[in-house]
Amino acid sequence: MRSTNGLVLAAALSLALTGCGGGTDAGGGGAAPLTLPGVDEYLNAPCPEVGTKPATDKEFTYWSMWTADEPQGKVLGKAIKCFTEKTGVKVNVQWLGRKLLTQNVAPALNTDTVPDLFDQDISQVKAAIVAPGGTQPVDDVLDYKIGEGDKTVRDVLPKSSYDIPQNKDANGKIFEIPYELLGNAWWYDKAKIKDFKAPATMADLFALFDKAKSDGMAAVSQDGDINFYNAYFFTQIAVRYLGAGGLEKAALDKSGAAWTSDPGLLKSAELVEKLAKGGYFIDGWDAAKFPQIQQRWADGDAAYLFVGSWGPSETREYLSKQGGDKGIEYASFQFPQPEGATHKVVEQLPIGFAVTAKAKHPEAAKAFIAYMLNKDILSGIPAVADNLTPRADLPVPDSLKDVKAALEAPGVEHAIFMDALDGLAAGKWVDNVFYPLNNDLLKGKITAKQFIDGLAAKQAEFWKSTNS
Amino acid sequence: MTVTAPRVPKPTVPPRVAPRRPRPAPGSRGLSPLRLLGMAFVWLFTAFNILVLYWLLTATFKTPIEIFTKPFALPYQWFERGDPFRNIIYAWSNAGFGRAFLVTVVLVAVSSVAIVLVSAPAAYALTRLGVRGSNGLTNFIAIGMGIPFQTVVIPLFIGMAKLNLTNSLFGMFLVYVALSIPFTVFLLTGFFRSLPDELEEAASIDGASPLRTFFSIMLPLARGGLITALILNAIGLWNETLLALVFLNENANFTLARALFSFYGAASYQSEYGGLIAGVAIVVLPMLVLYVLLARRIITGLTLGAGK
Amino acid sequence: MTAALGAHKAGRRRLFLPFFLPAVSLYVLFLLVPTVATVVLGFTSWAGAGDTPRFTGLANFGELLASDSFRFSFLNTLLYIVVGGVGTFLLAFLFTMVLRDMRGGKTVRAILFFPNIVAPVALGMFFGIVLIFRPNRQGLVNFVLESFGIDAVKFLAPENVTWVVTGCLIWASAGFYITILMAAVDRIPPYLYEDADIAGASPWQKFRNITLPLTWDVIGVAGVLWTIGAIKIFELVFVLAGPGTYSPPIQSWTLGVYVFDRSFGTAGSPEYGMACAAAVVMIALVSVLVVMLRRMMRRDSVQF
Amino acid sequence: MATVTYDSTTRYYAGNPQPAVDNLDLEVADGEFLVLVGPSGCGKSTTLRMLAGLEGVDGGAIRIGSRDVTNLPPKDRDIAMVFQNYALYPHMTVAENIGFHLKISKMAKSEREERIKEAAELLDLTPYLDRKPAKLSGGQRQRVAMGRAIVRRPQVFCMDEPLSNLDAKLRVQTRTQIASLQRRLGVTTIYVTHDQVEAMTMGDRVAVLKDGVLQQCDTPVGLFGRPANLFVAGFIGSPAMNLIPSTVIGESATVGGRPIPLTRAQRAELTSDKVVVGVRPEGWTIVAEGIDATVDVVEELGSDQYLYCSATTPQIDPTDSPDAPHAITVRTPGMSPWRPGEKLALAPHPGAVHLFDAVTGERLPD
Repeated sequence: MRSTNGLVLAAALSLALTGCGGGTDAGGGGAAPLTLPGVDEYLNAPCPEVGTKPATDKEFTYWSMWTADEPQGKVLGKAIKCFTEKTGVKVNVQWLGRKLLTQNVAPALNTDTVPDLFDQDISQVKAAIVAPGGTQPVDDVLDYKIGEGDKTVRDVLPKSSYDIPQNKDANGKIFEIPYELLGNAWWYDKAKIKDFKAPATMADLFALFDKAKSDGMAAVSQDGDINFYNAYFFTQIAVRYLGAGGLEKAALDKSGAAWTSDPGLLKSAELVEKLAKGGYFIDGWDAAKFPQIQQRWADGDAAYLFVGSWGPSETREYLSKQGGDKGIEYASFQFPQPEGATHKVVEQLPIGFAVTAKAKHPEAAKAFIAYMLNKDILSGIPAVADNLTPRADLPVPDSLKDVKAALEAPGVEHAIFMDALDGLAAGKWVDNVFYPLNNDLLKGKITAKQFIDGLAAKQAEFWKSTNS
Repeated sequence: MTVTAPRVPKPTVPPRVAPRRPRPAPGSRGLSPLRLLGMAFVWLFTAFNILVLYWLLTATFKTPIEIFTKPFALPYQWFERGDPFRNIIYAWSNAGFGRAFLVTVVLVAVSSVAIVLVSAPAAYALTRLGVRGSNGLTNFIAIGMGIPFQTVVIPLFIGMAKLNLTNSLFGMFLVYVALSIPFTVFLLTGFFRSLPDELEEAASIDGASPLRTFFSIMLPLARGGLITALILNAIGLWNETLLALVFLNENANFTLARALFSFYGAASYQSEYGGLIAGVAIVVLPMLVLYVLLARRIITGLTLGAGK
Repeated sequence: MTAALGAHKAGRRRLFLPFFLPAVSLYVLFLLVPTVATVVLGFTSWAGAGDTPRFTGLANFGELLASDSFRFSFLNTLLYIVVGGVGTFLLAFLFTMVLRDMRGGKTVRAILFFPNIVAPVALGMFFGIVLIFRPNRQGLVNFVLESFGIDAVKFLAPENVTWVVTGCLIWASAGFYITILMAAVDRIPPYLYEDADIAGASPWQKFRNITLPLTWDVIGVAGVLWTIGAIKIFELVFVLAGPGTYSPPIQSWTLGVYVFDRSFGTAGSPEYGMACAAAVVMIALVSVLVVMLRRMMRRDSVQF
Repeated sequence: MATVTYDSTTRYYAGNPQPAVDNLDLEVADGEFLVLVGPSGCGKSTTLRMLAGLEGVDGGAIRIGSRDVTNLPPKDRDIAMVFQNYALYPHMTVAENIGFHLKISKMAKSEREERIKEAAELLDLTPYLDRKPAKLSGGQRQRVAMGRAIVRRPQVFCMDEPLSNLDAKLRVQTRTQIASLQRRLGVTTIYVTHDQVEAMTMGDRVAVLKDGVLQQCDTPVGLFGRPANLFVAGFIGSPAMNLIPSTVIGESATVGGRPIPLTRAQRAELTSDKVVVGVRPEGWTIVAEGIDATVDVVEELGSDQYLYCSATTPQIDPTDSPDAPHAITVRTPGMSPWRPGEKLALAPHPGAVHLFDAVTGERLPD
């Protein structure tokens, strides 16, 4: 579960710089701009109409995962201002930051002072709040109007962003309506990698890496101190063999036998082993202190970097703080389809609003959710916060175009980051079973076979002793 | 037996100058290998500490590149750009350390004073009122020192939340005061125990009421101990992170240590090493100044408490 | 006269409750009652997010025992207490041997004490930056190593980080214990050392025959202080062994990290019941260690 | 055994331009018991500690026998020291304390035990060998400290006020014990004390120090009978010598109207016409006409009686302020019928006059 938190935090914080007017020394005039145009334009634009207005509620409380002066905070601030202006409903907002679920919302659920509305990525909300029964369904919001004529929420959101198992509570009801979407990808600098051709097979991918090595660069930068960054390689490949939700199912197998029964898992592990033992990772990645290693990618020490859609803004900010004059022409590609894998999968992570079960003003809160999806409000997410939204009809920042394209490619299966493994058993499954073995695999300390056998054995042991 | 002539005429010698440094005793001059090794180690260790301090101070004024490529050089890039305090300003305003600083100063000052105000009478009562079972009660309170905060934080949080005292500086204040009591009472019982009986007896013969004796005689006598307790608690609370992390959720209420903890994440995503180190410096330096001014008292106070 | 004094005594006794009650009630209310509550909650399954604690007997403890993360937490905590303690005290002893009659000893002591006034969070961050391994742009320590022609070390690699934390812990704590022990050493009459000088005792013999036996009581107290301090280790590990924002790999966890992770620090579901169970283990561990230490250190008191 | 020689030995302390011990020349014969005495801060302890090797020597040298020990560490000097506070190790038993030095010098256990036994018998400590110092009386502790010195069989004993922590009665007792023990063992001993009675009763010779300068070193009789200067005159003897300033007119000085003649040699030594006439309390005779005095206090000791009188004649006190109250001390036989308020006239006994140069303070030749 840790992972998603980090992703969101990463994305948001990294963007803070661009939103807040960039680095103090905006000398970094590279290929990519260091500040986003259109921030002021967005913030000063007139408020759109509210589609579905609350009938009775005159106020509601919103606890936010953002802080007031980061870009997303500014976008939400504008939404709140406009909502109050158009409906007269007062919004009591608390800007609490990313850890709000376990540090604020969950504890508050023990009392009667609860927020009506809060936000976070679906994995975390599900683990921390939905599991103990803290939310109410928001299916009805799908039919709320968003203030663009008769358009409803259902009309503008792709099903893949909300109608997924990971966004359902115990009764199969949806608990969250997304307004931001994270993706992940292999990043590279177009200016540095000449004659780049997107890899179609895993062999192509390794060829790219080998070429980088022969060019005198390290192939892959990887901040090895972050467990879930290390997990991406295996989960990305494996999920293409098993399909979305396949890994989660394997992990839930009490006997652990699921790991050995599907040959795709071993094949995935073998590919990771090849990556690990091929000497592709940059020296020192296994003694990393985030974000040192991704900075080395930005510095050009390595050719490729696999992280989420926050990668460009974080590294852009780093470069601007270094006072350098060379920016990066961001481009990205997805993992190629491994041999024999049948599922074309792309990973995503929706961030959205949820309503508490004990909410006193759910009606107003739900009206606000729908209003947030209004084009003129939601466009702040790409324009101000340099991030993706689930809506397909909004402009996309240049650096994220490849990711957006991958997410919306026809016929793809959408999986949650890490196939939501990080939320299993309150987060204990990854900590105790997966991360230790996966780290060893990635460091080349164990073979693919040992990894799979280890998972099977450890998992059996784990489920035997775990109560929840 | 001869008599030494007391008046041997001494040759006139130019006025002798006392040596700047008298010779050490011959035994101590023998440098055994162990001693030599020990000395070298002590100086190395000390030098390392000084280096660390130097690094922290200079890095506060450096750009990230300088921090990593020229760790020993004096800062110059920000100075060249005419913005020498850039890191501190960043931490102070952008990362909210300014507000946190104020909050921390007030919270720590008020809490430390309150801790001493509550603990001093208790320590006095336990040591000097001659009530039976005092020793047992002192131990009963001292045991509290052994309870790690982590173990009480959950019920405490739930309880405080029910009273609407979470995410409130007043609630934080209550928690700080209460959880510091065992150590402070333990420390102060040591001080009160070491005071002479005579003054109190004299005061009672003079007809001073017990309450008056406490306020006008015992408290002033124990002033050294009270100040030590004040300072030690101030340092402890200034640096306290875990409770602040759990009890304070609103930026406006953040203490410095709490703000630093949060800022750490943000700073790493934003590659804000300069601001981060400035933040560390903002947390460390006030205590360093306090320490330099009061080192002696802190150290004597500690030893008095520990010696008992 | 005696009557007056007697009345006075009674008057003083009346002072006891008003003086003692405020402190003790805060203490009981905020520390003892929550401790008892923690013990009770340790036997329940409770997420702590609006659900109700459910009594599950020893189930939590069974899970703790079987869980790798808890095993690492427990062993690491023990390691920090024992190895860190031994290291800190050995260092402190070495320093007392040397510092006792060293010129500038007071200044050195003040400098050595300095890390103790630094917030552990700040220490962790500081070491995180100082220990960075990055060819061509090393952290301070590797920079120094390389300038002496020594290969840079991957300090922050998971297999090293526990030892790095131990080292940092010793570095940061030594000053405190040196201060306490030196104060005890300063109370030893100097003529005992002079007599040993005449006997021709080496520094080690002086330490063994004078310093150690005559500071034994203080060492005992310091040992207890160390134990109750080291059992809480949390911030330093959390910040130094991991990225600082999420929990570090379980190999480096301590009981303090475990409790935090299971309650307020997790990005998954909170499990207050498990956290409380781990907290109960912490209390048990500290009690056992302190009792053991006291028994080990027991000896006739020495007056001089 | 060995002699001890101080050869122009000088010692400074940091931050003080005045030497603590100034150019000390002193020779102690083999087997001699030499007492260093003087007011506190006079440098007597420093002198002793330099010999023990606990203090550095900033000038000159110290020799034991023919060995120059100036730069030797204490353990190589073959000395033993008895400290004022005994320096007993509180955690060791009496036997361990006595044997500590032997253990450090790696002496075989059997021999060590033999020596401990021997010393304990000598000092009547055998029943206490297993006790810790805290369970011993002051006198016993003192003897343990002695025992620890004895077992080393050193060439020199250094004793730093070893009796000052004992009560008066025990001190008298132990004083003689130490003196006789020293004679029996024949070990050269340097003994520091501030108590002149100890000095006079124990020492073969006594060295008087003041401000780091040796004033006089002589036998007790010599010190008492021919004090070399005003300081020694006032310091040795209790109650102190009466020191009366006077002016030489012609061939004599005058005290209370009575002429005190000076010899030619004495006059030759004078640096001015001012002299100080010293008369010990027992040196007065009560006469019909002399210094008129009024008895203020009568101190009855039984065997003797001291009269503290006020007189018009000024007195000086060399150990203290130059012009002490005009009091004259007179010894009379015990149980004499003097009462406070009575008047009397005093004259010095002819053979009991000590003459000093008032300017230099030095004794005038006899």
